[in-house]
Amino acid sequence: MFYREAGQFKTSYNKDQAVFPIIQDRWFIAAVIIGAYAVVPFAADEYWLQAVIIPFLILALAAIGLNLLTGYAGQVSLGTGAFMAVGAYACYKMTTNIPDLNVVVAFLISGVMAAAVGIVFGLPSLRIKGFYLAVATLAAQFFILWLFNKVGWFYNDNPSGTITAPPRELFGITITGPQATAEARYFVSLTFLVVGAIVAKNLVRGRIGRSWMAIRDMDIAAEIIGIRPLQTKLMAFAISSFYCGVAGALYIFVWLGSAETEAFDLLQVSFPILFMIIIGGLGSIMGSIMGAAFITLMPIFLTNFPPMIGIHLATDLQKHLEEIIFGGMIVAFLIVEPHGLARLWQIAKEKLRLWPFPY
Amino acid sequence: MEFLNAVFVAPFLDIADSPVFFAEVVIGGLMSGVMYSLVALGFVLIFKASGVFNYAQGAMVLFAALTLVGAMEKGAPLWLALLIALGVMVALAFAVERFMLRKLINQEGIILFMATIGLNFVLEGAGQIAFGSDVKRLDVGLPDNSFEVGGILFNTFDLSAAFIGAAMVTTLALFFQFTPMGRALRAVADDHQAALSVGIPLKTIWVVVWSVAGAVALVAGIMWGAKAGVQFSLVLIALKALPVLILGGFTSVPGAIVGGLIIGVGEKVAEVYWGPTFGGAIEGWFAYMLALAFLLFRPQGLFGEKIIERV
Amino acid sequence: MTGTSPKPGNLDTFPKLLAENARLRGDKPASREKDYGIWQTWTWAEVADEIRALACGLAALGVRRGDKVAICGDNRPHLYWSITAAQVLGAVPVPVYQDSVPEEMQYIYEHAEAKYAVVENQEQVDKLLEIKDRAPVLQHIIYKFPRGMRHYDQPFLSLLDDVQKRGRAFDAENPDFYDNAVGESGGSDIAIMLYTSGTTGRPKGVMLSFDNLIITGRNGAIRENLTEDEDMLAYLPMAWIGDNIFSVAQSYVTGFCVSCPESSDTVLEDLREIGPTYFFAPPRIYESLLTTVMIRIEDAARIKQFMFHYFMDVAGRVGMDILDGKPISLTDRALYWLGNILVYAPLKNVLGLSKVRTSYTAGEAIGPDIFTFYRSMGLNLKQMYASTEASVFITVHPDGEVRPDTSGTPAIDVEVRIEDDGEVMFRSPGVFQAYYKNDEETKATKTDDGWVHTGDAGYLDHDNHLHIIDRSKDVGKLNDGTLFAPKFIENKLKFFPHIKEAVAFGHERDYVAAFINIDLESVGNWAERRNLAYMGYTDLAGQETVYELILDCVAKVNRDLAADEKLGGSQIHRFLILHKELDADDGELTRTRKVRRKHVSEKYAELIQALYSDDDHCAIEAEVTFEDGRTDTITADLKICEAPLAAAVAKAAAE
Amino acid sequence: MPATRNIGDVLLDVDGISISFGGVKALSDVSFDVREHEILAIIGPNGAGKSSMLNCINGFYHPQEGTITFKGKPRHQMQTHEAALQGIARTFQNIALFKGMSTLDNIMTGRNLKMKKNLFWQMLYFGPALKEELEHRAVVEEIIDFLEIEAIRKTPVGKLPYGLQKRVELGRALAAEPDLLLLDEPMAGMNIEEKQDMCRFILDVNDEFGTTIVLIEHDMSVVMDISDRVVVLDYGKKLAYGTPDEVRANQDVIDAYLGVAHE
Repeated sequence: MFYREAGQFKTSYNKDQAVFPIIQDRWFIAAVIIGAYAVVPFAADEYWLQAVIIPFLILALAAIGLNLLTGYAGQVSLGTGAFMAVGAYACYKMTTNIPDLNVVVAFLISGVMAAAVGIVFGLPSLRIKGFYLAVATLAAQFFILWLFNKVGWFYNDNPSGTITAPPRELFGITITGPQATAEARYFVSLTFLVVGAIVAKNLVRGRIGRSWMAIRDMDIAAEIIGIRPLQTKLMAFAISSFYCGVAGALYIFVWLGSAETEAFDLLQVSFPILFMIIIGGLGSIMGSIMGAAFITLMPIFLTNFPPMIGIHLATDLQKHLEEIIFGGMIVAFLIVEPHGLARLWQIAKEKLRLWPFPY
Repeated sequence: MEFLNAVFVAPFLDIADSPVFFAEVVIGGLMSGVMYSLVALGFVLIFKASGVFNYAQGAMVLFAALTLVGAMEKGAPLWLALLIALGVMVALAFAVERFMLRKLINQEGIILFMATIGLNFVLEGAGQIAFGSDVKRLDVGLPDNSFEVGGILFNTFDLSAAFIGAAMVTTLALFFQFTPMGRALRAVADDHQAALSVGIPLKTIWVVVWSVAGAVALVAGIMWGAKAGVQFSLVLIALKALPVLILGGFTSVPGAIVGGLIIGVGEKVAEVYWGPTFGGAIEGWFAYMLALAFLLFRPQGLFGEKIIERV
Repeated sequence: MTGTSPKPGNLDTFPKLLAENARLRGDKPASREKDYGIWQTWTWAEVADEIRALACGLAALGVRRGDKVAICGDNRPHLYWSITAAQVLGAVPVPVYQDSVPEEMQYIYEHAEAKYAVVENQEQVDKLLEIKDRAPVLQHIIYKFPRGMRHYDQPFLSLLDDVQKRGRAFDAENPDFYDNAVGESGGSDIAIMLYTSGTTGRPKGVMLSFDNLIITGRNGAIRENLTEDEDMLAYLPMAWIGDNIFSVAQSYVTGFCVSCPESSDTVLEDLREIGPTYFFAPPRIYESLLTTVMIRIEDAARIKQFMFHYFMDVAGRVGMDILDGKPISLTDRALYWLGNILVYAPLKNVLGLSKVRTSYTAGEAIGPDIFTFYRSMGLNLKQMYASTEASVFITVHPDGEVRPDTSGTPAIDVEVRIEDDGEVMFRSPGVFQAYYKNDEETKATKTDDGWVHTGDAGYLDHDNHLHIIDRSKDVGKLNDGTLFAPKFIENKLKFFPHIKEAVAFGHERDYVAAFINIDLESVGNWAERRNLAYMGYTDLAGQETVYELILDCVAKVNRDLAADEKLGGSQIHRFLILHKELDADDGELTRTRKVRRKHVSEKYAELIQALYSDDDHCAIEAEVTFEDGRTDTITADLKICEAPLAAAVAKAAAE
Repeated sequence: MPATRNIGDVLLDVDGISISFGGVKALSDVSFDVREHEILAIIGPNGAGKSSMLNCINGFYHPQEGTITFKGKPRHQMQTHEAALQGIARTFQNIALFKGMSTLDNIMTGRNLKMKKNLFWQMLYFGPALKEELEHRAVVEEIIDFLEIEAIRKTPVGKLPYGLQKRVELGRALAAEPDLLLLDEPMAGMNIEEKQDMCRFILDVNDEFGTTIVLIEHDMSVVMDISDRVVVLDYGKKLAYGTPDEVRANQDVIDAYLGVAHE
């Protein structure tokens, strides 16, 4: 309905393969990004930023990472939490031992550390596939968290066993630790997400992304046309883990402030992120973000909705009801649209483009 | 040096020192291995017949056990409680087929997997709402005392559990081998069309296999519940069963059993002899590492056949 | 580049205009073509360079002043450039319809004495090779696309790119040649020769001068305020005068860019992409677009259908007035504004017509419903009256005075008068020079003082708007003396989407009778919605229910005719639905899809006889030609249907 | 038509190849050679070892006996992806396209080997990486044009009809600009018209790009018209080897194969 595509023709391949070839889409995305920077931090209060928006942004970054691995390269991983933990602990070690290190650089190096660990745990992917691999990645999840829990060196041997983000500044503004304002932390997470999403999109629409998808869709054919399976899969593990690592560092440094290994638990982190990419849409960067929004907002909605309509339940009952509804909605959603929010978005867009016609 | 000694030398010296203790550890491992096998068996049945990687198997164990305890708390005798729990599991199988599988037919494996995680949430929530979330004791009247044979300590509860597990497996094997439904189930694992030609509708097969998996879950729930109490953490034994699966293969019933035993023993032995060196609690990941290492050498699993890839 | 450009004011040929465009707007796009997935674009400077190379290459091949160069293929920039390249050399380009069969081509090549041919691809080369022995004057064939031609080793075949390469070498050796050649031609020289398909007899070669095309093109551009920023999609045959005015003359005069579609199958999609601002389409294209709109809307959800029809009603009520700038109520204006957001604008967008500032239709009468449909949703659609002999423009709707029942007022510099017998005559700067090698026809068509017989009957009304009734030679009389205008009746029939083609008979007969072709897409869709099974056209056309459907249309036409005081007596008494679609390949239609009345009445004499008898059916055997060239004979028993008449009511009302 | 082309030196030499799977001999002592620019057909009934032969040639299977010499270099143990590096491309009997990707992306993937720009530039999708991407897109568009699949450029291949999928797969193989093109039953499951189209494309590829082609077919009639030489396999053994006319006249072939075909 809002699309006016007549006259938007492409005179070069560069324009033809743009991420948003339609000008109305570009306007829309530009408006969203400008709104995210200029409106949200002033419209949202501390609670919303801290409890909803910042975790959403950080988890979305991790979801993009997992989607690169699972959605694009077809390697199912249940070890997201562990790779995030690697990033978080690496960042903690770096910032506490090298206080002068720029914290953004520390975030990035944390990602690199996670990538290295990702490569190690990606090695089995050459020989095992599908759910066997998924279960194998659980080894990473349990082993790494156990390691961080048991070996005092990782948490500087402090008696509580927790890691706490030290305050660090960027451009003179504190962005980590308890002194940092929610707005500052919001801007940091938002920027990481925006840059991360753009870079991820660039990767998946080029040579690397195509080799990932080739391996995902038909690994033998991919190999026969000259794609090296090990290299390609390890690249996917490395880049995916990099995203997770950075997200993990942000998770502690700009969101939680301090945490133990439980913060990266399978049920608390790895599964929800997997949900995000499935609900959002496998093989879609935009879908990862939409999925993250859905999964973060849904429990909050479920918690707040009954009181809103005047129903007050016992906390325990409320919690279990939420579980049932959440689980039920997941199943219902998968039945309605197994290809996720990204596909729904695409269908809606297609409808608007063809409006008022049905096809 | 000290570390290397603790890893590569000391444990073996300890084993040699006290073979009786080692045997006890192994037997203890075998016992929990039987439990793992039971849960893994549920996985295998469902995966074989419907291609669904059923993450909710753990929740089914909890749900079955909760139903049983709930019924007994309401004063039902054991046999009635068992019947009720079984009935609930069959009803659940019908519901899963009707509201989930039927609507997700022809979807990719990962989607079905996700759906079972959703189911997992529903079962957890529903079970705890219906029966409360505090730890419950489950007493099914199995004897729980010890006796000694050749210096090795045995526990009657563990033995009964092993016996029940073995009986369960034998029954299933007979069922698969000698009933038309069993044969249909085996056929469906290979080829859905072939299953249809046997004359049993896919829907029925799914209901049956989920019911059987429910029954297996009930047995597993009783065993674990009687030993450690019925509580939320039962769900987590699903995670224990996963390495058994990769070791034994997703579609192999013997694989699930042997895999379970290997994991059970390996885990116990490692915890007892190597645990202290690593700071303990290595049970959480050791099984996975063991399975992973195993897979690297035999990607098709314990009982899988070597895959010849064709193009 | 193009060297010294001719002085402004002396821009009387296309090569000179080309140089001027390259100088004024060298960096602006001049030609586009969808190829390899994107719109390949050439600027005016690049086009000038390409044409220069091509012209020099042609010269090197031996093309001389006065030679005829045939040009044949789909709309391709290179073929347009070869028109100008030939003009540079003083040679006369002769565009040929690309779907002509070899026999038709042979006649044109022989008659025009075309020594050279620039063609698109293997398909066209094959046709020329087939006729080459019979048209010995043809010396050299240049083709654009080498696909499939690797093993063609005839010495008289050249690849267009090679010709250009040769031209560049030639240009380097003779740097003055090009500019001298351009300077040698003037406005009065023959610019192009177009063969009119002609509803009767052999095609005639209409010779038009540079002045004809350039002045007419410029006058048209002035009237519509065309600028260099227009976008135009060139998709109609290059051998048709309209394309030469819209896509060539007006582009050269104003400097706008002309885009060529990827292939004839993708025109609608390419139209959507380009989104032209200046558009021409014959009525049948507007018709078929509307038909698809209606069919697609019927598949939409209820609510959307309701919304669509509601707002189309609003548009029908006030849309025309808004476009003509008349005052309307505030509510209606608000409703129209809402309708524009919900229906009109998206609809135009999907059709690719969002950006259109001016669109024309001509060639046939357009149904008033169709015409108002487009105008009411804000598309500035205008009718005009055009002919090859006039270099297109005779009359055209002026802004603010667009009326569906007229063809508009005389275009700039055009004089129109009506002869005593009702024939429309015109005189304009676009009047053709002569028919090639056919003085007799030239004399019969063009008077000594420059007036041209159109052969159409019509009249000018109080507002100086021209109404066209029919071909004047076709206007006949029934035996009782009633005026009979077959085309007028046929058009009224064809305005129904279910009727694709109609042929009416009645001259020197007792009453009017008609042949009808149903529209397979529209009636097929109608049948599908009623679960009516059918196998192909013939089967569908014979179905009883289809006859009822058509009978309804005929009855409506009769009611309509009854309201006309002159033609009220010529209502359709009997009709039949033909067993096959009239087809250009069978000689029943011209290449521009006009009915060849004489041929049809000879071919189906027995059917006509049956229409004027008491029989209620008639058997016919007919030969059909399939797409692959095979022919087959089919037998059909056609039902003849009586139509209800809406008699004297009209007369009473009129009096 | 094939006769007019100049056949060059031996490009691929297959000498005494044997391979068996779990005791079942798929190929035993098969030898033949392929010369530059020729079209060689391997025919035989189902299970004759045709696909195994192709799998050996492109390094997916490793023959237990015999040697394969490509471009004058005898081949030792090699990884599957190395065959592509050496200039061998292939299509598959059961279409092996990347189902989730568009036609364009599938063919672009065929050019992956020729793309070199590193991760850094890929992340930015800018500078050298963009330039490279656009250059290869232009080449791919030529292939799309050549195979007349413009209309399905951006359609996910999973949604295409069978015949078009085969064409896209050929496009993906061509994108690698191979010296040797292996086609595994390119015309299987097609109707007459599609078969004719495919024949035309195969001949055009051979003709315009000079690509050497080895193709497998069980439908003998199609193959005889377009190939220069034919190898007939039966139960893993070479039954006949020569020009189509020679093969047609071969008594063994008539007995073993044509006899069957004409039943």
